[in-house]
Amino acid sequence: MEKIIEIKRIPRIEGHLDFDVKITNNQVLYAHAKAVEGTRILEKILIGKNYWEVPEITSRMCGVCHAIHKLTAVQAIENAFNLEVPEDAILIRKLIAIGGHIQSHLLHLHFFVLPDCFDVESILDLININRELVLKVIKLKKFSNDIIERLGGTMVHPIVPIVGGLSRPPRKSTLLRIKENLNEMKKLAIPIVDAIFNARFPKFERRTNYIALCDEKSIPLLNGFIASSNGLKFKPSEYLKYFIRKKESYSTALHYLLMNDESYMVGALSRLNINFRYLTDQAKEFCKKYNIKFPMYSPFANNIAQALEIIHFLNETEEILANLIGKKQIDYYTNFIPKAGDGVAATEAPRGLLIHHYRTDRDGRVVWANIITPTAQNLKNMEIDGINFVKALLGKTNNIKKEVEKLVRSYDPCISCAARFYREE
Amino acid sequence: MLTKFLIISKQNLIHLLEKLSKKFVIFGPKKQNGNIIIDKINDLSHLVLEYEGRSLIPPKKFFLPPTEVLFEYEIEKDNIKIWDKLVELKKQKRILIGIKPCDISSLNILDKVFIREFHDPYVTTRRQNTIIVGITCETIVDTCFCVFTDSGPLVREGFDLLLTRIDESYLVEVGSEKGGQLISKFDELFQPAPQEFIRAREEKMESLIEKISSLVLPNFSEMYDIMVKNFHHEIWKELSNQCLSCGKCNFVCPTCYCFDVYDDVDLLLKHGKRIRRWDSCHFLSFTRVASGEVFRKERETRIKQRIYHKLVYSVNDIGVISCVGCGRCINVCPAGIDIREIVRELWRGE
Amino acid sequence: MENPYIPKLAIIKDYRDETPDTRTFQVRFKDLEDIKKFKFNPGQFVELTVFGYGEAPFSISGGIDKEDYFELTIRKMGTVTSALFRMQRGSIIGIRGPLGRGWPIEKMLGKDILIIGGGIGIAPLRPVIHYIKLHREKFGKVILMYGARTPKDLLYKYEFDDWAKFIEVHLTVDCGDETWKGRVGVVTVLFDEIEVIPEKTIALQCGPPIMMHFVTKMLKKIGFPDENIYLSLERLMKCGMGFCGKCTISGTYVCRHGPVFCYTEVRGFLEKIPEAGE
Amino acid sequence: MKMSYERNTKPKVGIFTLSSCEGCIVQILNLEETLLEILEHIDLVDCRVLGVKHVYDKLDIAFVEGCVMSKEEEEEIKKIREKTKILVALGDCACSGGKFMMKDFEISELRVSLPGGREVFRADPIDKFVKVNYYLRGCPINREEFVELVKDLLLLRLFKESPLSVCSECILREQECLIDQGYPCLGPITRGGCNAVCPYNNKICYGCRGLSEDANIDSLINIFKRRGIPVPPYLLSLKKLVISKR
Ligand SMILES: Cc1cc2nc3c(=O)[nH]c(=O)nc-3n(C[C@H](O)[C@H](O)[C@H](O)COP(=O)(O)OP(=O)(O)OC[C@H]3O[C@@H](n4cnc5c(N)ncnc54)[C@H](O)[C@@H]3O)c2cc1C
Ligand code: SF4
Ligand code: SF4
Ligand code: SF4
Repeated sequence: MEKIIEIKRIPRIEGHLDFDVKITNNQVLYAHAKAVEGTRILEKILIGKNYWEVPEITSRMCGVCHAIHKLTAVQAIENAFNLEVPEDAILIRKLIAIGGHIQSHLLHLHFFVLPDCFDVESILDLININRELVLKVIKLKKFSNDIIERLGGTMVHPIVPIVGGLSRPPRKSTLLRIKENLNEMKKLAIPIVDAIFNARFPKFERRTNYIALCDEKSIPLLNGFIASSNGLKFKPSEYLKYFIRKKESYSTALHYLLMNDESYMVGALSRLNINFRYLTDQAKEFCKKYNIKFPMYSPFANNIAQALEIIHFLNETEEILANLIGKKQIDYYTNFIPKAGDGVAATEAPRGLLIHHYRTDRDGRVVWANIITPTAQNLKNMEIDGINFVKALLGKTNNIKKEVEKLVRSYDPCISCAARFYREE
Repeated sequence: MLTKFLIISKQNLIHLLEKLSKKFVIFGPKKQNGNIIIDKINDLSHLVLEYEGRSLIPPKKFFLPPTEVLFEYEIEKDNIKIWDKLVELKKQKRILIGIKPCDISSLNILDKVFIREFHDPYVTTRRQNTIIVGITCETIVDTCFCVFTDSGPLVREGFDLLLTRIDESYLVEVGSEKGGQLISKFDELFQPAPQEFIRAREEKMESLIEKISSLVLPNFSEMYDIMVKNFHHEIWKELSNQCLSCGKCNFVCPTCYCFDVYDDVDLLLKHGKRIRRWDSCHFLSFTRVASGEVFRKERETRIKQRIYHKLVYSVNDIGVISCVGCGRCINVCPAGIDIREIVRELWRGE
Repeated sequence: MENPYIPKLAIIKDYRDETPDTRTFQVRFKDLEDIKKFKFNPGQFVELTVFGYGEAPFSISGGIDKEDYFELTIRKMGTVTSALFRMQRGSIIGIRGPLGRGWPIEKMLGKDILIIGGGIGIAPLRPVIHYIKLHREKFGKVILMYGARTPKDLLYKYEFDDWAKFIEVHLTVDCGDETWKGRVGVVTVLFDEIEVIPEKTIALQCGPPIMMHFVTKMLKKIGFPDENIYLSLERLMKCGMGFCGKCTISGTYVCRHGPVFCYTEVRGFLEKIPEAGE
Repeated sequence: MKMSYERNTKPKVGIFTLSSCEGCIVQILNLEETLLEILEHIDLVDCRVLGVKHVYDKLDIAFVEGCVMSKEEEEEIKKIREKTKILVALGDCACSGGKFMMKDFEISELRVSLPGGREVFRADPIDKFVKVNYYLRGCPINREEFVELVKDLLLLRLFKESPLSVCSECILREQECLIDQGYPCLGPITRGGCNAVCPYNNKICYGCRGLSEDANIDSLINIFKRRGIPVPPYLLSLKKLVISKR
């Protein structure tokens, strides 16, 4: 008996993804994660563009993780120009990134995943079941978006981060206002995160390579070296030596593997599997309370990791704000002259490791560009998990589709990002 | 009323404002980024009384705000309840300090527009509730030409008090009863003005007039016939190639007052507001009617609308030209369109 | 002092359909005081508010002979008018006015009158006809020339018979149908049916710009002195009081100085206005 | 007395995404409480991002984000058009194919080898294939403007795009002009409605909302030249595009 389970346009993820699993005689032959969106040839469009246009355009890769795309592009160009950016500017950028992470995690966990746990179609149905929780989520999401808007100028595709620093510094009153709301938000976050810990996820484990940024003192978002759970450790600029790209005929996204053809996972789970000990105390309390220990090996644990990060990043916001508010003046910009160069930046997007790489000519125009998004890196791992997960499910459920959807969703894939890339050989 | 002159030291002026701030909300010039803007002064140390040229947006914004709710209403099943926003306006008492003579002249012009057959009660109420403390210029910027529009560097009316810096003090001209009353309770802060102070002001004005007069221009009030004659002059076509139809010149002009009116309402169709907001005769939508027709489709006709309004239509309508020579439109126009150049060219052609 | 921006509440007393997209509304103020105060001259207009939708100007098309209400004839065009068409009898609207300057009744006394209307432009002329009916002896010969696109688009058909009792009525349509037995063609074709002594006749016209353009030309051709020609202009209008600047033509406010103008006044406009035969 | 100010019944609404970053939908989600309020007045029957998929044959309003990049998407937008009374293009992708944001006025039907075996790259605005009733411009759309549009649709008012230019909005916020400081700001020729956020944040207007009515591109190019500001290449290709459309 042969059958192909085809899932079309998986709902409640970012972008358009189909997922096929082929089963023959109770054997799972393959699983294909098929990005079906139009490929936007950003790397081609970027060629010839002025350096300052690059962050504007690359930010448009994704409407959810726009902030980190913009920041990564800015940093890559800065690296190409060998620029030192003022410390304060970096702190404010980090706050913008944190705002992006929290809103993205909430969107994923509460808008996309939680409906599964309550067996409903969407968050709109959740409103009828637990209105209070939904309102809390909305409030916290609004707060995280506010951080982006107040510091970044706009909520989606923030405009303030530019090559050299920021286009304008925040007013002190802005920082104070964010701080003012922070305490309430920390309280609000507790039941929000509890809801995820209390949710039931399928039981499924498979150990893989976990890759994330690491700086041996924090859970870095914007800077660090790249580390894997299997002991790899390298500078972002060496990425081409470690990652290989695979074109799959069924997908408009590129799929990535490690040099030894192994798949790997990036994202919140990888971040915590590698950097668990730098989690803030408040976040660690949750692990104690729910008796959870990292590293974890279930793709579904990515949801737990995201939830913990919400707490962690709120705590970090508090620290950074205190630091900034104490300053007399905010140093926000360094002057520079564009030049020919080659710059790589690796950051942590909400969904994991993100790499931007640009080469510029003398006038600061782009001559070559390459971008690797987290979802593109995860697709292969997702396929292998798919095979194993379906194997484990065979005979145990008659709604395999729904369970596979859950698996795909737990990766928090972002096809808008992944289906964007193309490079001329 | 007899003209009355006093002097007040810089320090005492701040004292005075401090005291007045208990009863009045104080608005005045302050720095924002590179610009001088007129804004609420919460901290008197931010007040910049001596500034070059004039503020970016003119003080008309305090009488005819960029957007203003005229009234609000509640739609009920078989009734409509209306709240007139005028009621709140009547309670506000304000002092507008640091207004330049050209801008004071512009307020006089706006009065002629808004107080006639019909009274615009919003503008008039704000005028009544606002005390104008003007200040004469120290220096000019290269776009100033008030001398040619008879609106500076000194004004005769339209202010309650008019300051002129003389060394470390201000010569204060009391321009109205309201102005006199305002300071009558603070006699101890003032001294009578010695004659040489008044002379010093005259000298200052003369040197300003001399500077501005170096521009070769006609008096704008005498341009009426020339303008009428040159309605089809080729200069308008040239200008229409340059103008971007961006509308900035209208928004910064202290005598441009056109506005649009619309209703805003909530989703339930319960609570609504009637709002007016500044509009610009450079926009196509300015004259677009329901059928889609636009009465001034050609850019040329829209440029003419603005310039002719200043120099011709205004004379027909209120008896005076409505350009006060502040030069704002010249400063902000990205295309560098300069009303002085236009006037000069047409005038020279005569 | 009253705030002239605030509309007075009024009720849609009744309405009747004139054509598929045009309706005549009878409007009565809610407050008795307002009813008493409201006196208008033919040719004046009001600003009508549909709460939540906005305000728009409309000529008063009837009610000169009525104690407690007046009429507006309105074509469905956009936001305000469509909202108005969705309203039922008894609904509340807002009215400001009467505003503007109407037809020159003083000057018309004792004279012959030529009334020329095109399409919905007949609306502001109807009160003149009603006025003449009430004071027939004060006028000489009165002629109405009225044109519309099709017979269906003729407004006030039900009153034509009555009008014909005290004035000459000439009708035409741009394009007829099987029921139509009258003239076909634009309004100017009717000039060959009428006899006027231009020097002692006052011509009043309102209609689309293109019509007024040709009618003015024709009037001048047959010898009408400029000061005997009157027209009602239409421009985008907001405040209706000469502040907002939207309706100005060459600096003249259509709302405050008009909407009715003597041809001598508009002739001198620097801006071209097709309505005036320029 | 009868109800005069009556709201009609809840319209059936769908929110669709073609190829895009989904930032416009995220903007809608970012309305937070206001969105909940809107949802009480509409019947949302289709929205993949939110996981809503009800059975329906007709829609009253379809919001479509994204541009058309493939034959399938072309079919999809045609199908949506057939089903809906009102079609709203959300964002620069849907309004212009993303041209104004990507500053790609010349790329169309480019031959390249793409993943998934495709060979031609294209990005088209949806009005190339179907009639669009309303446009919400910008990248991303402006939240307030979206609410205004929804309100106008629900209350049967005509939605009007902002008449202002970005430049005039900028001066209303009393900003120092960036062109005066030597930067190639597109504010003077760009349609307003964004409240000049970019110049307000000290960054030039990139023109994502498309051209303002009667935009004078030639003059802006001359202004840049006269002031010694390097003319951005995209301004020249934009000019070509406008001329070719005439
Ligand atoms: C003095 C005068 C008398 C008029 N008399 C009549 C009449 O008797 N019957 C009739 O059907 N129409 C008349 N009109 C035209 C009528 O005002 C417009 O059809 C109406 O404003 C359309 O409004 P709307 O909201 O439905 O259309 P929209 O296009 O949605 O209009 C939006 C706004 O634009 C303004 N506007 C649009 N078109 C016009 C216009 N042509 N004139 C003035 N303002 C406009 C209105 O203020 C309105 O609020 C008259 C206009 C004027 C100036
Ligand atoms: S036209 Fe120009 S110079 Fe004259 S008052 Fe207006 S802004 Fe000032
Ligand atoms: S500011 Fe200059 S470019 Fe802009 S509308 Fe006015 S005249 Fe035209
Ligand atoms: S910065 Fe840009 S938008 Fe602002 S005034 Fe200058 S040109 Fe206009």
